[in-house]
Order: sequence, then structure tokens, then C-alpha cells
Amino acid sequence: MDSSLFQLLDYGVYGTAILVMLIGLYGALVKKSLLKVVIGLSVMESGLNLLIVALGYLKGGTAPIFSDGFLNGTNKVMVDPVPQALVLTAIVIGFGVTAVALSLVIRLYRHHGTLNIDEIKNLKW
Amino acid sequence: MKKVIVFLLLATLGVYLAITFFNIGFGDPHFVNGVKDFYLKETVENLHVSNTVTSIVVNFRGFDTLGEVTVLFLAVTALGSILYKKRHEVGARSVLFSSSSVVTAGSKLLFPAVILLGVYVFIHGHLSPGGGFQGGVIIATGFLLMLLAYENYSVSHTWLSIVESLAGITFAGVGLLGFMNGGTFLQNFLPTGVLNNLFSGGVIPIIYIAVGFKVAAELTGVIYTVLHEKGVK
Amino acid sequence: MVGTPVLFVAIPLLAAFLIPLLGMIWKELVRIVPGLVLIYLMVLSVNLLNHVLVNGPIVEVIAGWAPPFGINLVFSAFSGFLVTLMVFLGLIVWIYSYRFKRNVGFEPAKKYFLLLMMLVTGAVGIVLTGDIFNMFVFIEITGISGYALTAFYTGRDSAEASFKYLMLGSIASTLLLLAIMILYSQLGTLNMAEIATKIHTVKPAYKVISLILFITALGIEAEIFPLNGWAPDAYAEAPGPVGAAFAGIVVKASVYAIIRYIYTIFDISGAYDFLIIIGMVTLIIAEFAAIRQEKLKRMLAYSSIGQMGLVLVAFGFGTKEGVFAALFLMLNHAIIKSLLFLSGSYLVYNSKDKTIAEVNGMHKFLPITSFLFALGAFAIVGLPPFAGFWSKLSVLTAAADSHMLFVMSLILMVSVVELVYYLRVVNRIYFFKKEESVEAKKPTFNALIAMLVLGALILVIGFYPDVITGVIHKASADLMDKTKYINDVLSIKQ
Amino acid sequence: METFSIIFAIFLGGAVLTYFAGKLSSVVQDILFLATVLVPTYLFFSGVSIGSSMPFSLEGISLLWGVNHFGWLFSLIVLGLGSLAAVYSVGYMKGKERRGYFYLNFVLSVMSMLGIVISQDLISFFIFWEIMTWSSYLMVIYSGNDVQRIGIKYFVFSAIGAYAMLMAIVIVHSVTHTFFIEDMIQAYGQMSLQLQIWIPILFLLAFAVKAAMMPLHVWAPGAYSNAPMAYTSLFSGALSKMGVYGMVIILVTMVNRLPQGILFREVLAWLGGITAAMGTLWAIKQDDAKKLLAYSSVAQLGYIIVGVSIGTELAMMAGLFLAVMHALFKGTLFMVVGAIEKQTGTTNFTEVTGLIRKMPWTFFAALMGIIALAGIPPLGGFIGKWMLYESLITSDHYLLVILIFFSSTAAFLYCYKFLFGFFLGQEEKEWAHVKEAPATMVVPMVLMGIFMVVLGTFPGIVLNPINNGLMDLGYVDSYKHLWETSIIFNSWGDHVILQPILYSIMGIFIFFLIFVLWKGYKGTRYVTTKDISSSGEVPKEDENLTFSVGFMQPFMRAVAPVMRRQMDKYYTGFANGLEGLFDFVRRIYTGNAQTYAVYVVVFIVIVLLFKDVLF
Amino acid sequence: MIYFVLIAFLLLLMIAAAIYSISQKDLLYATLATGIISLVLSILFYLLQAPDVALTEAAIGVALTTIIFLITIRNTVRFENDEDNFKSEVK
Repeated sequence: MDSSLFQLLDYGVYGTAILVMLIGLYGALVKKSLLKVVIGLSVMESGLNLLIVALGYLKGGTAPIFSDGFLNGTNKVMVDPVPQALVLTAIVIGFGVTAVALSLVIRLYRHHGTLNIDEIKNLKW
Repeated sequence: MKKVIVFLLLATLGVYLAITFFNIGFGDPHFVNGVKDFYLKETVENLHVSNTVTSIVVNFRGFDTLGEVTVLFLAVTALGSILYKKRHEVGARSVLFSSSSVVTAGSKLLFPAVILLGVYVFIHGHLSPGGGFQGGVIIATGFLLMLLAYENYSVSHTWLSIVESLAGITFAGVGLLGFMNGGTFLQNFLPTGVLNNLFSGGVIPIIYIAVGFKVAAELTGVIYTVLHEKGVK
Repeated sequence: MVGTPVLFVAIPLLAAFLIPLLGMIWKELVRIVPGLVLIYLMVLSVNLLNHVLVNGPIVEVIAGWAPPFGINLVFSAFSGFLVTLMVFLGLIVWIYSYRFKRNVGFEPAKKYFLLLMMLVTGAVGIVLTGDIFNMFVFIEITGISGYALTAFYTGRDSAEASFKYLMLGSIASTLLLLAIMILYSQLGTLNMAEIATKIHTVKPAYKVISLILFITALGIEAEIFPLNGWAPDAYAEAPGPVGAAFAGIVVKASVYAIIRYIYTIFDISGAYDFLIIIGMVTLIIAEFAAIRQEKLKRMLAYSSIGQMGLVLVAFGFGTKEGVFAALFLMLNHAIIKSLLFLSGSYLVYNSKDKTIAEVNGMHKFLPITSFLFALGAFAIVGLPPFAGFWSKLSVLTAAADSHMLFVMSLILMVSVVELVYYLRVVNRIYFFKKEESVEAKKPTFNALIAMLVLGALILVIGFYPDVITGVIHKASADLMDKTKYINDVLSIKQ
Repeated sequence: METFSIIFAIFLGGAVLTYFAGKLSSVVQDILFLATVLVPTYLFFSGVSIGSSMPFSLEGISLLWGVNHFGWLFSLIVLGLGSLAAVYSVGYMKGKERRGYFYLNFVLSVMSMLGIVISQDLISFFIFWEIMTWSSYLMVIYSGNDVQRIGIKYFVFSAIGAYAMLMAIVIVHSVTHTFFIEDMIQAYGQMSLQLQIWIPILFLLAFAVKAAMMPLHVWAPGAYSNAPMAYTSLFSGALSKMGVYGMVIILVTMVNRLPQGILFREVLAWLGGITAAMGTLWAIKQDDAKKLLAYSSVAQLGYIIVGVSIGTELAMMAGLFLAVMHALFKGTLFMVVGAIEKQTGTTNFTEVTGLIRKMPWTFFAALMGIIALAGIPPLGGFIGKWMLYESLITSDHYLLVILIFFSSTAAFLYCYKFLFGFFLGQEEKEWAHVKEAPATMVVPMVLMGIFMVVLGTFPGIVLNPINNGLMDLGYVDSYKHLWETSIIFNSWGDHVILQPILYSIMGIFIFFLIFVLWKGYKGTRYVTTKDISSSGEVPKEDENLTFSVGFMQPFMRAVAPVMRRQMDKYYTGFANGLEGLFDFVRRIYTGNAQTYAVYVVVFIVIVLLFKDVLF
Repeated sequence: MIYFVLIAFLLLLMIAAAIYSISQKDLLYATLATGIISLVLSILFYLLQAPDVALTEAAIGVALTTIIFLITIRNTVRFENDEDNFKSEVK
């Protein structure tokens, strides 16, 4: 096993998470379709969730569940459970927000007949 | 032009974020004396819950979970409010695809199993991975299956909201009971039992079951509401 | 002791879950129950505030875990003051909207009052909580209620406004989570007081980046200038009373969050100057944009943004006088801007485009509403002897004490701009000929009561500010005393 | 000091009651209104002794109300003119709409002006100042004409002034940590030179706006002529004097202590002189009596500013005496215009003529006012002007004397126009039905006319309080020295007692007045305007041949180059530019949700890039 | 080594799916790509010792979110550009 490869992996998880976040944000900022914007936002949230869970990871740690095997075993390192709990909350909240966003998309489509964000700007200045 | 600007901006932002997180480091302990050690210790020793994530979500940070359930509840309410139509405007619900008899029969067969799985997941939330959210979502997917397979399958809105309300009241009520018994909101007032037993963890399973029902009802409500919306040009 | 802070969250949540059931029993209950809850919270907050002013802050732990481990709620003079203000405004908005748009059906009414109550609860939770992730949850509760209330009317534009709000809100919550996680990764705790004790051990690079992310995320809700694109649309398209709730409750909570981070949690002194800069920019841009608005509520929205900028400037002085001025300004702004939104929405009740031109000559048909709008306009530009004057005076005094003469002169110049656009509207109400096409709508009795209460408060505070300044002094002293906050929270034992 | 509280309680309560009494009956409203103004006036002059004070505190700020001699002098103007104008208003407002609104704001104006003169601390001073501003603003827009332009202009200028003052107040507070005027004056000596210069400038900006000094006068003509005349008499007579009041205090307590070489007073005096000259020229050009008097007010305040900013004892006395006289005669003249407006419906010279027989008492008041305004010997205006010239010459401001002399000579032109245009000349058939104004309007006017005569003969009635007031401000007791002896002594090298001369001039004047009125009334012949022919041509009916048409064309041509530049245009251009900027600014909000989101990213990136500078 | 390759593959897959979901004009495929992101994410969570989160993400991200996106697409339009939508309707 090459340790430098694992080194790369260290950067890889964070890098992927940030990259996915930014890709999602880019989609939300640039794409013209409202649905694409919502997709972008949800991609961004995925990246964020990965980032948070990765922050709580400990090398060689196990899942924070005290099964019988764990209690008898020798390895006592566990990954940080707090970020996992937070991500759990964040995922559910993110789902709620996405649902509301999609309902707004449907509403806007009902009124405008299009999802082009450039045409949906009656409110300005 | 705009794309290039946005790209450059995001690249700059990304560089800053990357530098920050690369410096933080992956997989190393970042801090000493964090609260997690306390959580890991207390979960086993006092709460007698095996799944630390569950104990955090339901007990240590139970307030967050209450808020989170509320967010879902509000999302359902918001959905209903945003997509509100007067009664005469409500049309038939949309169908994603017309399903063959294999699908319908399969769904019917699968539905009880899915529900059972969901119930299992949230009842064992404090012992194994999974819990109220996961179980609730699984139950909701069960209903989703039925909604997709059968054009005429419908869920009673009244029952959904009754289940949802009762589950919510159970959660808040258990919290208030703790408030009355032990002095603080959401405090455990039941015996915690033996580690790795089904009946352990004090109020945690009760709350998680309530959460499970609530999430199931809410998510079913979300799907149901959205399905009933047909785009009108 | 009459109760504990957790009831501010528990009771409304319980009621929220109950309301769908109660609605099946008697339809009117969905309107009444949120009001009863708000009345209860009002009584509770006044009692607790009285208690806190004498005996010092109440720190309540949840689930029986002492502060660094469990979530805790802090009801101190500072947070208690804001909570009381928010609950009061929520109550006023409830009274006002009890029969607002009577023609809406049962289902929308149920959702409206439920969401309104949760909006208040979320904001109160933001203020009370002592845990940064819990604050995120409450921000989301407030946010979702806000999105739904913005899109409450079934018209075309309200959904657009709501979508803008939601889009920026989602970005805000992402940034907020990032910031929380950066802090957590360094300190391993989410408790504000413990972070505050340990923050000096964090490397400046992490500290600064997480502060920037916090300010950006919370600034979106607090309507700081480049981040407030959603605000005018949301204010203008939401139902009138909801606009009042946004101005009086949601924004206040977000400003509280920013202030808590800068004053208590972080120890970065440059943040104060940064507050002054962004506050001034917000103030100037918003007031400039307001003067050329065609829609009444949009104008009020920009004015509200500007006032929040001024609040941030006052907080940015970092002195006790500055905090006092900012809190006083928040109080006055909450009362006065709510009055303007509430009366303004009757002035343009029946008009199609809600433009300023459509309020012409309304005073003959809506004498009391027009008078209250004019009173609010006079008060918000800071003319004595109305409430706004005292807060403006204290802001300026604080600025002068910090030797910020340039800031002071800019504030005064912008005040002239503000004066012009408010007077233009008041002149239109009183001296212009009424548009034939617009039919005036008499305010209902309960709406009138709500507006009159606010109007009376403006006069009372204007003539005798001492009724409220004692509390504000204590609240500002409470915010300034960081070590006391930390001790109060961390001294709780299991 | 209980009386202060009672007085202000009556004012406030009475104002509100009066407003709502309109719902009951108009007579009750009138009576309540009169009581609200007159009772506190009586209480003030009977119950408040000079030197009494009332300390209290509000919002943790210690405040102090009190009366000194100087304030008492101005309270005399405010309450005296206020009472008379109140009586006049009852007649003037009969049958007009928005009576409650008028009465409310009238009372608030009087109250706030009284408040200004009794405030011994800066906060109550500012509060009353602002109440005065908005109540007068509400009066300016009373008629609803052109409110968005005239009203807003007035308020914007006032607000700029007031905010400058507020800035000065808080700067002072940051140094002294109290708001007492006394403390400010004491601490002023220890401030840095920069503050010592800026604080008076900021204060004077506020006062100069209210006193309508060039170049901040552009609001005045519109505002004065747009307000109801019953109020304008108070507005021009008393309210503008509040600017003078403040100016005197600042000049005496601050500017006097500035180091040599700072030409504060000179600049102010010259601005005052230019105001006087330009105001006079513009007044001559007007065809509308309201506008004419408005510009004339601007000009007269210019004299007063010259007087108080020169700042010698004599000049100060002259300025204050002129201020009192201006309150009297400009109050009277605006009342006269109000009476004419009420009876004929117009105030244009080219339309109304020959009212002398129809409205003899009004004519008497107008005559007195005009004589006083023009500064012709027997009435008070003369004495004031005399003292002003005297003081300017003794302090070596020769150029300024020429300017003042020019403008007061030119003032004759508009005085003449005013008197002749309305009252003399041929009677038009159109105005045959016009009757004298009702008694409630005539009595105050005539009373004020008589006051002016009395003051012209016995100037000591006013000069004594002025002298006391000046002593309060730190001047030496100069009344005897300056007035009873020196003026005459200095000018002619002899010691002559002035008083007997005044008596005799007055006697002759009254004799001639009675003679002319009596004789003139009998011995004139009735002719109409069109009762003439020139070059064998008889004018047509619709030709306007009133005396005032094209009045003083040659003179106006001569001064045309001076008048071409209007301050107003510059301000309007500036305001339009600003509106353009505002319109540009609001386009930041493009309406596109993605743009807003990009703003968020831009914000973060900018802050991140500059994080080392910012944090 | 397999562990490494697996993780690297998943990370690359996630990035690819993200790019695909953003750049794809057909919203149906874009939505499916977000489903793939969630699926990969769920596996990654499992590998990062977070089974609870993995379960939640699998249920919510893969199933529910994708389904409501699909329903929304069904109720509105399928393509990002209005022209494509027009074409698909004509067919």
C-alpha cells in the first residue's frame, strides 16, 4: 500500500465535496431553467453533506454504535458521531426546502408557462 | 460573459475553501476535549443506548430533532399553502406512467414488507443504524410505491394529518412530561434498561417511534400534494 | 418563577401539531389558538423579563445535559428584551390579521395562522438558543415559514418573490452549515459559551473564514446590502401583516444572530468596523433605492433595509452607547415599520398595482389609517416628539462618542432622503385627488385596534422614553458583558 | 416650576381638544382655540418670572427649562404676535376647510416657539425646533397647492439645517457629556480650533435656513405665500425670528471667542447684506402681494442678520429692535393681505385696486405697516434702521452701508407698489361689493398698527428689554450710554436728547394723518380705471390698465443682470441630478434571482480577498 | 488497494454525475444523475463509518428527492430550453 496514494485520498474527499458543492452552486447561478436551479441547489447540499461527514471521520475509527462485538473488541476508536447527527438533520431539512422549492417551481410554471428565469422577473428595481 | 465571471468567482471561493479544509486535515483528530467523548461515554454508561448517533439526535440534541420535525411539518404546510387551489380547481392527480399488472401486483406484495421494514428500522433506531427518519422515509416510499402503481390509490388527508399531529404531540408531550418530572424539557424520565435490549434507552425509542410516524405521514403528504398538482399552461 | 424559556418553543410547537386536529372540531379554532398561544407567550415573556431584570439571566438546559453537552436556552435581559418585542409584534400581527381578507377559505387560513405562529417561534428560538447548530435549525424554521407566507397569495408575483427568498435562503443555510462545521472541527463543541471561551485557541485563518461565512449567511436574512435581493420582493408581495412580521421579527432575529457572533462568540475586533462599513453601504443604497419606488410596500421594504443598516452601524460602534442606540432603534423600527406596513396595506388594499399613486386622497375615506400612516412616517424619519427621534439621537450620540463624524454626517444626509420619500407619500394621501378607480376599504375593528396600539406606543415612547430605556440599558449592558454570559451558561452543573 | 408644565399641558391638550372640537361645532372650536393660545400667554406673562427655571430629566438626559431676559424678549414676540394672529385666525378661518388642522398646527407652532426660547438645554431646543419645523411645514402645505415642490423644498432645507444643528449638538455632547447650553458655552473655550470653527458653522446653518439667509432662502417665497395668511403673519413675524434668536446666541457666545483673523462675522454680515439687496429686488418684481411680502421678509431678515452679525452693542441692539419691529409690521402686512384675500379672493395687484374706501381700517393698518417697513421717521422702523446705519458706520463697514442703503431705498418701490396697488388708484366695478373685513380680523391689525406708532415714539419700551437681554448675553449695560445719549451725540457732535424730537415728529405726523384722511376722504372724485383716454384712444374693457402692470420696468431692466442668476435653478439642477443617481442605484436590484445569488458570491469573494485588511 | 480504488472511483463518479446533472439539457436525465450522486454519497457515507446517515441519504436522497423531481418535471417541462420543450410537445 502506498501511503502517498492515501494522502491523495485525504485531499480527494474534501476536494470532491467542495467541487461538487461548487458545481451545484455554479448550476444554480448560471442555468436558466428554474428546475436546473433547484437541481443545482440540491447537488450543492449533497456536496456539503459529504464535507460534514468527512470532517467527523477518524482514520481507523468505527461507526459510533456499541454493538456487542465492539464492546468486547480491542479497537476503541470511534468516528465523531456529532457531525453525523447534524448531517441527519441537515438532510431532512434540505429535503423539506427542496420540496417547497419544487412546489414554487410548479406554481411559477402555472402562472408563467415557462421556467426560464430570465422571463420570471416582474419584480424588479 | 456571466458564466466566466461566475466561474472565476466560484474558483476563488473554492480555492479558499479548499485551503481551509486541507489545512484542517482529513481523518485526524482536530481537537481535544470535544463534546463527542462525553457523548460516547454517556451513551453507553448512563443512557444504555448502543447507537450514539441516535442518542445524540434524540436525547443530547433532541431539541434539534424537534425543530427538524417541525421543519418537515412546516414544509408540508407550506406545500399545501403554495399549491393551494380552490376545490373546484382540483383536477385528477397526475400519473407518471401507466403501470403493468406485474408492477401493480408486485407493489401490492411489496407494500406490507416495506412498511414492516420501516417499522423495524425505527423501532430498532437506538440499537442499530437507522431510526425514526430512516424508518419514516421507508414507510413513505411504501406509500409512494402504491401511489405510483395504482392510479386510483389515495391516502386520506384527514388520517395523514391526524397521524402527523398525534406523533408531533407525542414528541412535544414526552418532552413536556420530562419537563414536569425531571425538571428539564425532553429529559429522560423512564428507566434506561439494559444496553442492547429493545426496551432500553428510556424515552429515546418512544420519541423515535413518534418521529418515525410523523416523518412517514409528512413525507407521504408531500408526495401526495405534489402528485395532485398538474401543470396548467 | 412563572415558567421557563423552553415554553417559548414547546408550547407553540405543541399547538402547531394540535391545530390540524382542532380545526376538525371547530374551524374558528385555527384562527383563535395561535392567538391564544401568542397571548400566553406575551404574558410569559413579560413575566420572565421582569424576573430576569431583577434576578439575572435564566439559563435552561434541555434534556438534562449541562451546557457544553446539551442544548441550552438563555433568557437574559438582552435576549429577553428581543423575545418580548418579537412576541408582542407577533401578537399585534395576529390581532391585525384575524379577519384580514376574510374571504380566504378555511385551509389557507389554517396555514396562514400556523405559519405565522411558527415564524414567531422560529425567531424567538434563534434569539433564545445557546447552541449554534440549534440556531441553524430555528433559522430554517423561520425560513420555511417565511417562504410559505411570502407565497401565500395565489397571484403570479408572490411565488416569484418566494422563490428568490428561497434560493438565497438555501445558499445562506449552506454557508451557515459550512461555518458551523469549520468552528466545530476546531473546537469540538457547538455551545456558544464554550466556543467563546475557547475561541482564542483557534487559528486566525479559520476564525476569519468562519466569521465571514457566518456574516454572509446571516446577512442574507438580515438584509445586508449585496445580499438582500430577496427582501424588497418578499416584503412587497407577502400579505401586508407578514411584511410587518418580516420587518419586525425575522430581520431582528437575524441581526441578533450576527451580533451574538461578533460580540460574544468571536474575538475579532475588525468585525466591528466591518459592521459599520456594511451597515453604511446598506443604509445608503437602500434609502437611495427607496426614493424612486413606485410601489408603496416596496418603498417601505427598502426603508426597512436601510434602517437595519443603521442598526448594524450602531452595533458596529462596539460601545455600550452604540448597543443601547441599536437596541432602541430596533425597538422603534419594529413598532413603527410594523405600523407603516399595517396601515399601508389598507391604503392600497383594493388597488391593483399597489402603487404609491393609488394612495392619493385616501385620507377622506380612511381617516384613522391615514393618520396612523402619517404618524408612522413622521416617527420613522426621526421627527420629535415621536419615538424615532430618541433612537436617532442615541445613534448619533454614540457615533459622536466614538468620534465617527463622517459616519454621522452620512447618516444625517441619508435621513434627508428618507424624509423626502415619506413626505411625498403623506402629501399624496392628504393633498392629492383620489383616483376614481381605486375603492377604499375600511379597516376592520381588530385591524384598527392593532394599529392604534402601535400608534399609541409611538406617542408614549416619543413623549416619555423612560418607559422603555431602563430595560434597554440593562439589555445593552447584558450584551456587552461577555464573561458574565459565559459564566452564567457554563456554571450550570449536571 | 409648575407654571411651565401647566402652560405646555394647556397647549398640548388644547391643541388636541381643538382639533376634535370641530366635530361638535365651529364656535366651540374657535373659543377653545383662542383659550388655548391666550390662557398660556396670560399665564406666562403673569406667572413666570425672569430667572425661573425647571430642571427635569428624560431618557437619562438632564434637561432644563428657564427664562432669561433674552428669551423673555423673544417670548414677547412669539406670544404677542401669536395671540393677535390667533384672534385674527378666527375671522380668517371662518368658513374654510380643515379648520381643526389649521388650529392644531397653529397652537403647536406657538408652543414650540415658546419652547425654543425657554429651552436651556440643547435637546429640548432641538425637539421644539423640529416640532416648529413640521408644524409649519404642515401649514405650508395647508392649501394643497404644489405641495410636492414647495412643501418638500421647505422641509428639506429645514431638515438639512436641523440635522446640521443635531450634528453640532452631539459633537458638543461628546465633549461635554451634558446637553446644557450653559455647559456648552463654558466648554467651548477648551475645544480644539477645528471644533471651535465647525460647531458655530453647523449651528448657524440651521439658523440661517430658518432666517432665510442667502443662499438658503429659496424655500421662503413659496412657503410664505403658500401658507394661509393668518399663519404667515406668525411664520414670517415670529418663526423666522427663531433663526435670529439662535444666531445671536451662537454669535455672542461662540464666534466672539474665536481667535482674530477668522472672518465669521464679516462673511455673515455680507451674506445678510446681499440677502437684503436681492430680496428687495425680487420683491419689486412681484405682482402678487403674498410673493412680494415674502421676498420683503427675506430682505428684512437680511437687515437683521447684518445687525446681529456685526455684533457691536449698537448693532446688536439695532438688529434685535428691527426683529421686534419686523414681527410687528410684517405680521400686520400679511394680515392685511389675508384680509384682502378673504374679501376679494385674490392678492394680485393687477386685479385689485382702490380698496381704500371699502376697507379703511385695513388700509390704516397697511399704511402703518408700510411706513414702518420703509423706515420713515415716525414709526419704529426708522429707529431700527437708523441704529443699523449708525453701527455700521462706527464699525467701519462702509461698503455694507451702501448696500443696505441701496436696498432700503429700493424698498420704497415695493412699499409704494403695495400700498398703491391695493388701496389707492381708481376703483374697479368688479370690487364694488367688497366690504371691510370682520372685526376679529380688523382689531388685531389695527392694534398692531397702533403698537407701531407707540414704539416709534417710545422705543424704550422695547429697547429696555433688549438691553436686559443683551446684558444676559454678556454685553455691558449700554442702553443709557447708547440710546439716550450717544447716537445723536456721535452723529452731529452735539448732545441732543432724541426723545422730545420723536414726540414732536409724532405729533406732526398724527396731525397730518388725520388731516389727510379726513380731507382726502371728502375731496376725491370717483373715477374708474378705464375712465381715461390717451392719444385720442379709449382703452378697451378687457385691457388691464391697473397701475401695477409693468411697474418699474426701467428699474428692473437696469438690475436684470443681477437677477438672472437664480439660486433656485442650481438647487433644482442638483436635485434632478440626485434623482438620476437614485434611479441608477435602484437598478442594482435587477429582479433576477440568479443575479442576487451572484451578488452573494461576489460579497463573499470580496470579503475573502480583503480579509487581511478587514479583520 | 481495492479500498482506495473504490473510493477514488466513487469520488470521480460523484464529480462526473454532478457535472452531468448540471450540464444535461434534458432535466429527466439530470434528475437521474442527482439520484446517482445521492447513491454514491450514501455508499461514501457508509465507507466513512456513518451508517445512519447512509441509510437516510439512501432513503431520502435516492428515493424521495428523485421522485418529487420527477413528478415536478412531469407537471412542468422536460427540457431546459424552451425550444426543446416546444419541439417535444410538437412531436
